[in-house]
Amino acid sequence: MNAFAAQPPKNFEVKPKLDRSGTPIGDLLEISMGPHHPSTHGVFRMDVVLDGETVVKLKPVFGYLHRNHEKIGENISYLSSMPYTDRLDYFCSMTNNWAYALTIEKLAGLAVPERAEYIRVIMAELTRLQSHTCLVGFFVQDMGALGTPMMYAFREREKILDLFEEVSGARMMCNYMRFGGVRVDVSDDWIARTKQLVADYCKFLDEFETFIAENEIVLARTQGVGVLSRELAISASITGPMLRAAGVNYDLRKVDKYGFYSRFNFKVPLGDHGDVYDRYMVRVLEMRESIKILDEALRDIPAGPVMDPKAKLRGFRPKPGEVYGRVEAPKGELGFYVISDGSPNPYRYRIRPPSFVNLTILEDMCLGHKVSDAIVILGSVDIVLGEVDR
Amino acid sequence: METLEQIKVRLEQALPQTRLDILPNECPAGERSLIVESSRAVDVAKFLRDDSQLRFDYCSNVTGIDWPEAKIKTKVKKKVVVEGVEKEVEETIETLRSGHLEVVYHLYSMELKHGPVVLRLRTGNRAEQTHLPSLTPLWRGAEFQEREIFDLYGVIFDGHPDLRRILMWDEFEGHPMRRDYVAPDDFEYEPTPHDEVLDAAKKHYPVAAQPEVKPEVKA
Amino acid sequence: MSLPFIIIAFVTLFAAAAAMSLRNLVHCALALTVTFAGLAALYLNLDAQFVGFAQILVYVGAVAILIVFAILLTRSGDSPNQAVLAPGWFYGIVISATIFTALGWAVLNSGALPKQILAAPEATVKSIGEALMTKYVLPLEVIGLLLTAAMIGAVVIALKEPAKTEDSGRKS
Amino acid sequence: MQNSYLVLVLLAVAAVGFAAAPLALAWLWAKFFSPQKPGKDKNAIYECGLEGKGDAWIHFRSEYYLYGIIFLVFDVETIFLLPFAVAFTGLSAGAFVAMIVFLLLLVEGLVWAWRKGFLTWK
Amino acid sequence: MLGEQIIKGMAVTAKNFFGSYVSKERLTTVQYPEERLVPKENTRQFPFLVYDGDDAEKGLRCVACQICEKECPPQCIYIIKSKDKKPDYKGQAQVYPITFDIDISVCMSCSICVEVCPFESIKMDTEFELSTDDRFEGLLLHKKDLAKSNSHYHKVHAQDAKDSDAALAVEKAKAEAKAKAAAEAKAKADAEAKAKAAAAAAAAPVGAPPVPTTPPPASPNK
Amino acid sequence: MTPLQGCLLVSALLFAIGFAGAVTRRHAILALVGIELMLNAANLNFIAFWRYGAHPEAITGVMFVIFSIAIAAAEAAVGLALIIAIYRHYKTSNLDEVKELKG
Amino acid sequence: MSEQIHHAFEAFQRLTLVEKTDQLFVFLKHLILVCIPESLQPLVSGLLSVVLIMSVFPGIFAIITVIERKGLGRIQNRYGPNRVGIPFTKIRLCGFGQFIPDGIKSLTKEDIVPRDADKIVHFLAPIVMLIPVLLAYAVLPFGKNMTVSDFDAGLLFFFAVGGAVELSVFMAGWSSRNKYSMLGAMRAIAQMISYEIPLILSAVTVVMIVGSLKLTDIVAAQNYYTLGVAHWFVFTPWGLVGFILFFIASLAESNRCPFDLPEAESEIIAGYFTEYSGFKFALFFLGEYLGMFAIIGLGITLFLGGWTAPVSFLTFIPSYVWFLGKMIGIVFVFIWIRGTLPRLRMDQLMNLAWKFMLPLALINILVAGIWHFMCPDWQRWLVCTAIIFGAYVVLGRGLMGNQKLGKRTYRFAE
Amino acid sequence: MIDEGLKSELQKQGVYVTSMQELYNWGRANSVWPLTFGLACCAIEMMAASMARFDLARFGAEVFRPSPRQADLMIVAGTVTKKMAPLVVRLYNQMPEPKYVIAMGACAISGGPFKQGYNVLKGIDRYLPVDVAIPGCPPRPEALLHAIMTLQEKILNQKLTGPDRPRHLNADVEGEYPVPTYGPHDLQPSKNSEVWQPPPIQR
Ligand code: SF4
Ligand code: SF4
Ligand code: SF4
Repeated sequence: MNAFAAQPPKNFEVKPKLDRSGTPIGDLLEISMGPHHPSTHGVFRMDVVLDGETVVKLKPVFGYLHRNHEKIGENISYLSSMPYTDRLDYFCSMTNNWAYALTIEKLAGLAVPERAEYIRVIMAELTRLQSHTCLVGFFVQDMGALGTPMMYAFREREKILDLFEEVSGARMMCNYMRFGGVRVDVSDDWIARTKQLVADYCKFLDEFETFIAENEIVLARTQGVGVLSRELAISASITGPMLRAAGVNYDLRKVDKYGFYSRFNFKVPLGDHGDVYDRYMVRVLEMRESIKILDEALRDIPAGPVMDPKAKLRGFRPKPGEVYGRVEAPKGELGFYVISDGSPNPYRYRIRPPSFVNLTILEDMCLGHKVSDAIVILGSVDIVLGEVDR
Repeated sequence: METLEQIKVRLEQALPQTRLDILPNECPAGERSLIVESSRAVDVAKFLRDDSQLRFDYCSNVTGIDWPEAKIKTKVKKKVVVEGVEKEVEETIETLRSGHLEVVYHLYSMELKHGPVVLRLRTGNRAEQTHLPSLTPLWRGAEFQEREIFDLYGVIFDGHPDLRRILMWDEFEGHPMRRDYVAPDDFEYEPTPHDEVLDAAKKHYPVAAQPEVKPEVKA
Repeated sequence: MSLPFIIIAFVTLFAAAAAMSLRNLVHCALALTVTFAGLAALYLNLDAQFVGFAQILVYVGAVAILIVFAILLTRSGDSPNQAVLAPGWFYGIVISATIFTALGWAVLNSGALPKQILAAPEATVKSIGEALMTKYVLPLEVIGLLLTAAMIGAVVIALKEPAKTEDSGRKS
Repeated sequence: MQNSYLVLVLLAVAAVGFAAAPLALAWLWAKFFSPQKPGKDKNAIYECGLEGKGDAWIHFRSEYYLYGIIFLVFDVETIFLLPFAVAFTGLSAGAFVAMIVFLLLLVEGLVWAWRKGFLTWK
Repeated sequence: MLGEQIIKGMAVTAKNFFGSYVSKERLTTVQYPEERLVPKENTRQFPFLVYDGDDAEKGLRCVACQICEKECPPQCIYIIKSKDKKPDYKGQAQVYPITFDIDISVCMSCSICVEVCPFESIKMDTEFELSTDDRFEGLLLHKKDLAKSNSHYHKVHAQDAKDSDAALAVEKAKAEAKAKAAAEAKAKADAEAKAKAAAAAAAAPVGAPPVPTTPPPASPNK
Repeated sequence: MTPLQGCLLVSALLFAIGFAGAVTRRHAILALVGIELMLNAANLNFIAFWRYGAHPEAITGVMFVIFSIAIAAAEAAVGLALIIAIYRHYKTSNLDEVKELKG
Repeated sequence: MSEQIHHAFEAFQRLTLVEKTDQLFVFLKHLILVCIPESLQPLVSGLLSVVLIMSVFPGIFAIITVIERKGLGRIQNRYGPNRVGIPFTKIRLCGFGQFIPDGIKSLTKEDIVPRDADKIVHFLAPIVMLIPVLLAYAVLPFGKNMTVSDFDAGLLFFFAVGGAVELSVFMAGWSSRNKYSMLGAMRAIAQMISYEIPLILSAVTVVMIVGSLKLTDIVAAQNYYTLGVAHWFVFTPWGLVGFILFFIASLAESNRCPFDLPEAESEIIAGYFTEYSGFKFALFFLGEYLGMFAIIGLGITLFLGGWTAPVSFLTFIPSYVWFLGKMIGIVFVFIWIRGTLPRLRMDQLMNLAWKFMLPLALINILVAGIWHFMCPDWQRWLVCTAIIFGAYVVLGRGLMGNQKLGKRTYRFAE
Repeated sequence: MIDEGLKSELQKQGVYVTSMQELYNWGRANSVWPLTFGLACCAIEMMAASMARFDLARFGAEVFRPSPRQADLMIVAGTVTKKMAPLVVRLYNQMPEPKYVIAMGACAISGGPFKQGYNVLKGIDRYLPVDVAIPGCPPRPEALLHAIMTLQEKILNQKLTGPDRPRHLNADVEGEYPVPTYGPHDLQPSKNSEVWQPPPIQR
C-alpha cells in the first residue's frame, strides 16, 4: 500500500450510538457553533451534531466573511492590491505583503536589494512571533482561561506592533512591502530597539511556558486530542505548523529558500503525535527559532538601498504570463497565483490561503471528541477568517 | 526534478492515448503548465502522485479561471512582397477564443521537496459543458478549493464528495467570479464615485444633482 | 394543630396533587420537589430535625434530580399530546377516594391513639448515631448491601451495553 | 426549637423578596418609562444568530442518569455516615470497623462501576 | 506531582498581580484619554492636504492632477479640477481642485495616495478621534476640512515634513533656477534693450524719491 | 382533632393522592412518583407516631424513617432505571402501550 | 423593662474592650430584643438577623464584583474599572462605584422571555435559586455568638439546602429551551452532584473529630491555642487534605473556574443563563456569588477555625472581622485561580470527582479514624501523612498517567 | 395662568424626573457591556482595546457578554457581508433595550475598502441604527475608547420623557428591525429605508 495514498474523504454520515435493539440511546443535538460564537475566531460556523457531548458530525460553514478579495483584485491595479493583502490574514500583514510582492517580483523579474531582503526577513519573523504569540493566547482562551494568557500575549504583541507602526505607520495594516523592495527604510535606532525586544522575548516565552505549557489542565485538554496523522496531513494539503506537528518536515523557508533564509541558521521543529499539544508546542518552538533568525538578521543587516530602482510605482504593467508564488506564512503556505494579460490589472488574482485549506480536515480531527475539544482543535488550526473566506 | 518535457514523455508512455500539451509562459519565472484532457485527468494526476520519481503528494493550490469568449489579437510578422520589395510587416490576426473555464492545480512534492507541476483542465464551454473530474479523491486538500470553484465559477466536479456552495449562500444564483457577473447594484450613497461606479451611482442620483456643481467645471 | 402545620400540610398536599395531575412531566417533577420539601418541613414541625434535613438532602437533592433525569431520558419534556390518563382512571380515583375515606374515618374515630401530647422527644444526631452503630448495625450493613446492589442493578439496567458492532462515531 | 425554624422561614421569605422586589421594580420601570418591545426575533430562541432549528428538549443520554444513581447512593450513605461521625468519638473501634465495612460495601459498587468503565464520561 | 504546574502557573499570575503595583512593565495600560501614547513618526490615519503659508486656499499644494484619485484602491477620493489656474509654490500657473472630497468612511488608510502624489501635497494625518454619530456628512471630508498647514505637517511628521520641504525646495530651486535662467536671459535681452533705451535717454534727469526700506517687525511667534 | 390525627389525616390524603396518581396516570414515571408519595406518607406516619406516640424516647420511629428513606431512594433508582430501560426497548414509557407491546 | 436594659448594659460593661467590640452586634440585638414584648421576640430576633445578612452579604457581593474585575485587571497588567465612583460627582473612588451603574442598568434593562420558553419556570428559576443559597446562611457562625440558628444538625442542613441549588439551575436551563442552556444545565447538574459527595465526605472527617454537626461546636473545637498557634484542622494531615478537597469541591459547586463548564463561554455561550436578561441575569449572578460566599464560609468554619484568630495575640480583632477577612481572602484565591487556569473538559471533570476526589476523601476518613485512635504524638503525624500523601500521589498518577500525559521532547530538522 | 402651587409642584416633579433621568443615564452610560462580536480585522483592534495596553475595562465596558440577552452594545467591528447581515440584524434584535450600535471601521460604516465586492454590505446602517461610527481601517484602539466616550456622552444627554426621548423609551417605535433574507443575488430588501436615509448627493 502506498503510504501516501490519499485518504478518501470521510463519508459524512451520522451514526449515533445504538443499543441492541437499534434504538438510539439519546437524541442527537444539533447545535451550531457560530457565526456569533465567542471562540470561533470570527464569523466561522460549525454545524455540530452532538451525541451527548460527543461530536458525531461537524460541518464547517464558510462565507460569512467572504469579502471578494479576488474579484476586487482583478479590478484594481497591481499596486492597489497590496493594501488588500494586509486584510487577508490580519494578524500577519507583513508576510502577506511579502507573498504578494514575491509573486509579482517573480512575474516581472524584479530584483530586491539586499537590505530590503533582510528587512523583509526581520518583518516576517516578527510577524511570525506576533502571530504565534496571539495564537497561543487565543488557544488557551479557547480552553477557558479568562483572558489572562491572551492579555500577556497581546502585551507582547503590542510591542511588536509598535515597531511595525514606527516603520510602516500602521499597527496592523502595514502595507509595507513593494514590488522590488520595501516602502520605508528602517533606522538604526529601530534596529537597536528590535534587538532589545528580541532579547526580551525569550524571557516572555519562558514565563509563558511556565505559565501554561506544562499545566496539568492544559496537558489534559490537549494531549491526544485532535490527532492528525502524517498521511492525512499530506493528502489534505495541510501546511504550516500543523503539518510539522504531524511530523512532516516541510517548511518553505527551507524548501524554497526564498528571501535570504538559506543564510540563517535555524531548525524546523517537528512533532511526533500530531495532536493539539504538538501543534501548540511546535509553534512555541518555532518562535524560539524565529528569535534565532532575528538575532542573526539584525546583526548582519547590510546598508544599502531598499528599493529596486527598476521598480515602478505607478503604471506597472507586467508582461503577459502567469506565476505562482508562495511563502511560509505563520499559518502555512500562503500562495498567490497571478495571471497577467499585460494590462495594469491582473487578469486573475488568486490567493491560496493556508487556513482555508487547513480546515479541510477539521471534521476528521473532531469526530469522537467532545464539544469542548472541537473548540480547542479549531483553535489549534489557527484560522483567521479574513483569509479563510477572503 | 525532471523537466516538464520529460514528465510529459513519461506520461505519454505510461498512459498512451493521452493528449498532453504544454502551455508556454513568457514571464521570467516561466512556470509552464500541462494541459490535460479532462477525461484522462484522474489517471494523469494519479501517475503524478504515485510515480516514485515524481511523488506529487501535495496539491497546493487549485484555481479556477474564467475565459470568456474573446477576440484575441496576436501580432504576427509576415513577409509581404510589396511592390516587388520584400518587407516585413506586422499584422494583427484576430482569433476568436472560445469561452471556457479552466481549473489549475499546482502540485508539489512534500516527500521529494520539488515542484511545482501545473495541471490545467478545461471545460468544454461556459454554459453547460462545465463538468470536470474532481481530484479530491486523490488529494483531500482539493476538497474545499474545488467547492469554492464550483461556487464562484460554476465548474461541476464529478466525483467530489460534497459539492455544495461554500462561500455564497445556498439561495444564491450565478457564479460571481465569472467575468461577466454583474454585481447587484446598491450604490445608493456614494459620495466619491468613479468610473463604472459613477455610472451605477448615477442611476440613484439622476442628473438633477448635476447643476450643483459650479457651472464652469465639468466633473 | 398549629397554624404552621396547617399551612405546610396544605402546601404539601397541594403540591402532591399538582405533581400527580400536571400535564408537563417536568412541572410534575418540580411540584414533587415542593412536596418533598413540604414533607421535610412537616418532619421539622414534628421535631424530627435530622430526618427532616435528610429528607431534603435525599429527596430534594437527589431523588428529584434522578426523576428529572429520567424524564429527560424518556421524554423531551414537552407536554404529551395524547391523553395523560390511563383508561381506568375513573376507578382509580374512586378507589383512592375510598381508601382516604376509610383511613380518615379510622383516624378520626380510633380510640387507640394516644391523646396526650408529650414533650418533644430528644432525637439528636448523636443519639441516632449511637443507635445506628449499636442496635442497628446489622440493618446498616444490610442497607449498605442493598444500596450497592441497587446501584449496580440500576446501572446495569439503565446502561445496557450498546451494541458493539455499531459503536461508530467514537473513534475518528 | 420551632423558633429557630422561624428564621429559616424569614430567610426564605427574604430571599423571595430580595429577588422579587427588584423584579417588580424593573417591571414598574418598564411599565412607566421603558416599554417592553417584544418581537418575532427578539423572543425567538438565541442560536448564534441563526434561526433556531431543532428542539432543545431532546432525549438525553443515559450517562447523566448513571451519575445520578451513584450520587444518590452516596448521598443516602451520608445520612448514615454523618450520625456515625457525630457519635464516632464515643464509639469503639469495632463500630469504626463496622462503618468501614459499610463504606467498603459502597466502595465496592464504585469500584465495580469504575472497572466497567461506567465512570468514564463518554 | 499533580498540581505542581498549576501552582507554578499561579505563581506567574501572582507575580504579575503584585508586579502591576510596582513595575511599569507589568502595568502597561496607557490611560487614554488622560494619557496618550507617544505618537510614532510614521503613524498614519487619514490623508490631509498640505498648504503652505497661512491661506488654505492659496497655498494648497495640490494641483488636481488626479493621480491619487485614480490610484486610491477603494476609490474614496473625488476631485473636481478647476478651469482656471493659479500659481503654485513655484509660481507656475496650475489648476487646483475645486472639490476635493475624501470619504473617510471608506478610506483604508493605506497611504497609497501619498506615495503616488508627485507634488508632496497629500499627506497622512495622525488624528484618530473622529468617531461621530453623523455617518454621512461627518465622515465626508471636504477640501476645507482636509487642508492643513505645513506647520501641522511638521508637527505630526517632523522628519517627513522636513524631507518633503527639502524636496520641494530642490524642486523650487530648480524651478527658480530655470526661471532665473529664463529671467536672466530675458533680463539680458531686456537689459540690452534697456541699455539701448538708456543710452538714448541718458540725458533725462532722475527724480524718483528713494523708497523706505525698513524691514517688517519679526513675528513674535515664529 | 389532636395533632396526631392531623398528621395521620395528611398522611392518608397524601397516600390517596399518590395512589390515585399511580393508577390513573399513563406515564410510568408518574406511577413511580405516586409510589414514592405513598412511601413518604408512610414515613410521615412513623414520625407522627414517634412524636406523639407513647414512647418517644425510643428513637425507633426515626431510625425506621431513615432506613425507609434509604430504601425508597434505592427503589427510586432501580425503578427509574427500569423505566429508562423499558423506554429504550419500547420507545415509550406509557404503561398501557408497554403492556400492549408486550402482549 | 428598663431593668432588663440595665442588666444588659451591665453585662456589657463587664466585658473588656476587646470583647466589647467583638460582641457589639450581639449586644445591640439583645438591647433591641429586651425592649419588645416577649411574644414578638423570636420574630424580631429573626428579622434582625435576616436584615443583617441581607445587607452585609449582597453588599459584599457588590464590592466583590468590582474587586474581581479590578483584581483580574491587575493580574492581566491593567487597571480594571477605575473611573466610576459616586454618581453626579467627579469622585472616582478608584472605580469602586462600578457596581452602581451595573445595578441600575440591569434594573432598567428590558426583560426578554423567549417565546417557546416555559415562562413560569423561566421566571421562577432565579428566585428559586436565591432561597437555598440564603437559607444556607442560617447556620454559619459569622462570629462569636453570631449564629442565626444553631441547629443540632447544622452541617447536614447546609448540605441539604446546598443540594437544592441544582434544581434551580436545571429550571433555568430547561425552561429556556435553548440548546446551549440545556447543555449548560445538564453539565451543571452532573457537575454539582459529582462534587457534592467529596464535599460532604471531606467535611465528615471534621465531624468525626469534633463529634458534632453543630457548626458552633466545630468552631469551638478549633478555638484554642498551643504556643500561640490556633488548632485549626487545616494544620493536621487529614485536615489539610480535607481542606484541599473541600476547596476544590467548593470551586466546582459554585461553578467557578476551572470548573465553570456550565457557563463555559467559549463553548456554550453563557450556559444555563444564556436566555436571561436584565435583572434576572443579575439575580443568577448574585445567587452564584452568595452561594460561593456561603460555601467558603462553611469551609472556613470547618477547616480554618471559623471566626477564630490564627495566632493568639491577634484575638483582639473582632471575630466577625476574622470571618469576613478569611472569606474575602479565599474569594480572592478563587479570583486568582480564575485569572490563571483554563477550564477542564466534562469527562476530565467527572474523572477528577469520581476517580480522584472521592477515593481520596474516603481514604481521608480512614486517616481521620486512625488519627483518632492513635495516641497523639509524632508517630500519628507520620503515619497519617504517609498514608494520605501516598494516596495522593498514587491517585494523581492514575489520573494523569492513564492518558499518558506529560512533557514531551521534540525533533528538529535542519 | 398657572397658580403658584401647581407650578412649584410641577417644578418639584421636574426636579425629580431630572434627577432620575440623570441617574438612569449615568447608570446606563457607565455600564455598557458589549456583545462579544467580532467580524473581521477590526475585531482584533477591538480586542486590543480591551487588552492591557488600552484597557476598555476602565470604563466598565470590558464585560464582553457572549449572549445578546445580556449585552447593551453591539460593536459591529469588521466587514458585514451579505451572508452575515441577516445574522447581525437578528442578533441586534435579540438584544434587550436599551441597546446601542457602534460601527467600527470603514467596512462597518460603508463597506469600506471592500464596498465594491458583490458580497459586501455597504454599511450596517442600511439595516440598523448606528449610534456612533468610527472611521479607520482599522481604527486605533484609542479610537474605540473615544467612540465609547462619545457614546457615553450621547447617552448622558438623552431625555427620559418628552417627544425627543430616545427610541427605546418610545412605545410607538418598533423594537425590531426586519431581518433581510437571502435573495438570488442580493439581500431582500437591500436596505431598510426607515433606518437608512442618506442625504442627496450633490453631483
Ligand atoms: S489612504 Fe489609501 S484609501 Fe485613503 S485616500 Fe489615500 S489612497 Fe485612498
Ligand atoms: S493630491 Fe497630489 S496626486 Fe492628488 S490630485 Fe493633488 S497633486 Fe495630484
Ligand atoms: S475597516 Fe479595515 S480593518 Fe476594519 S474590517 Fe474593514 S478592512 Fe478590516
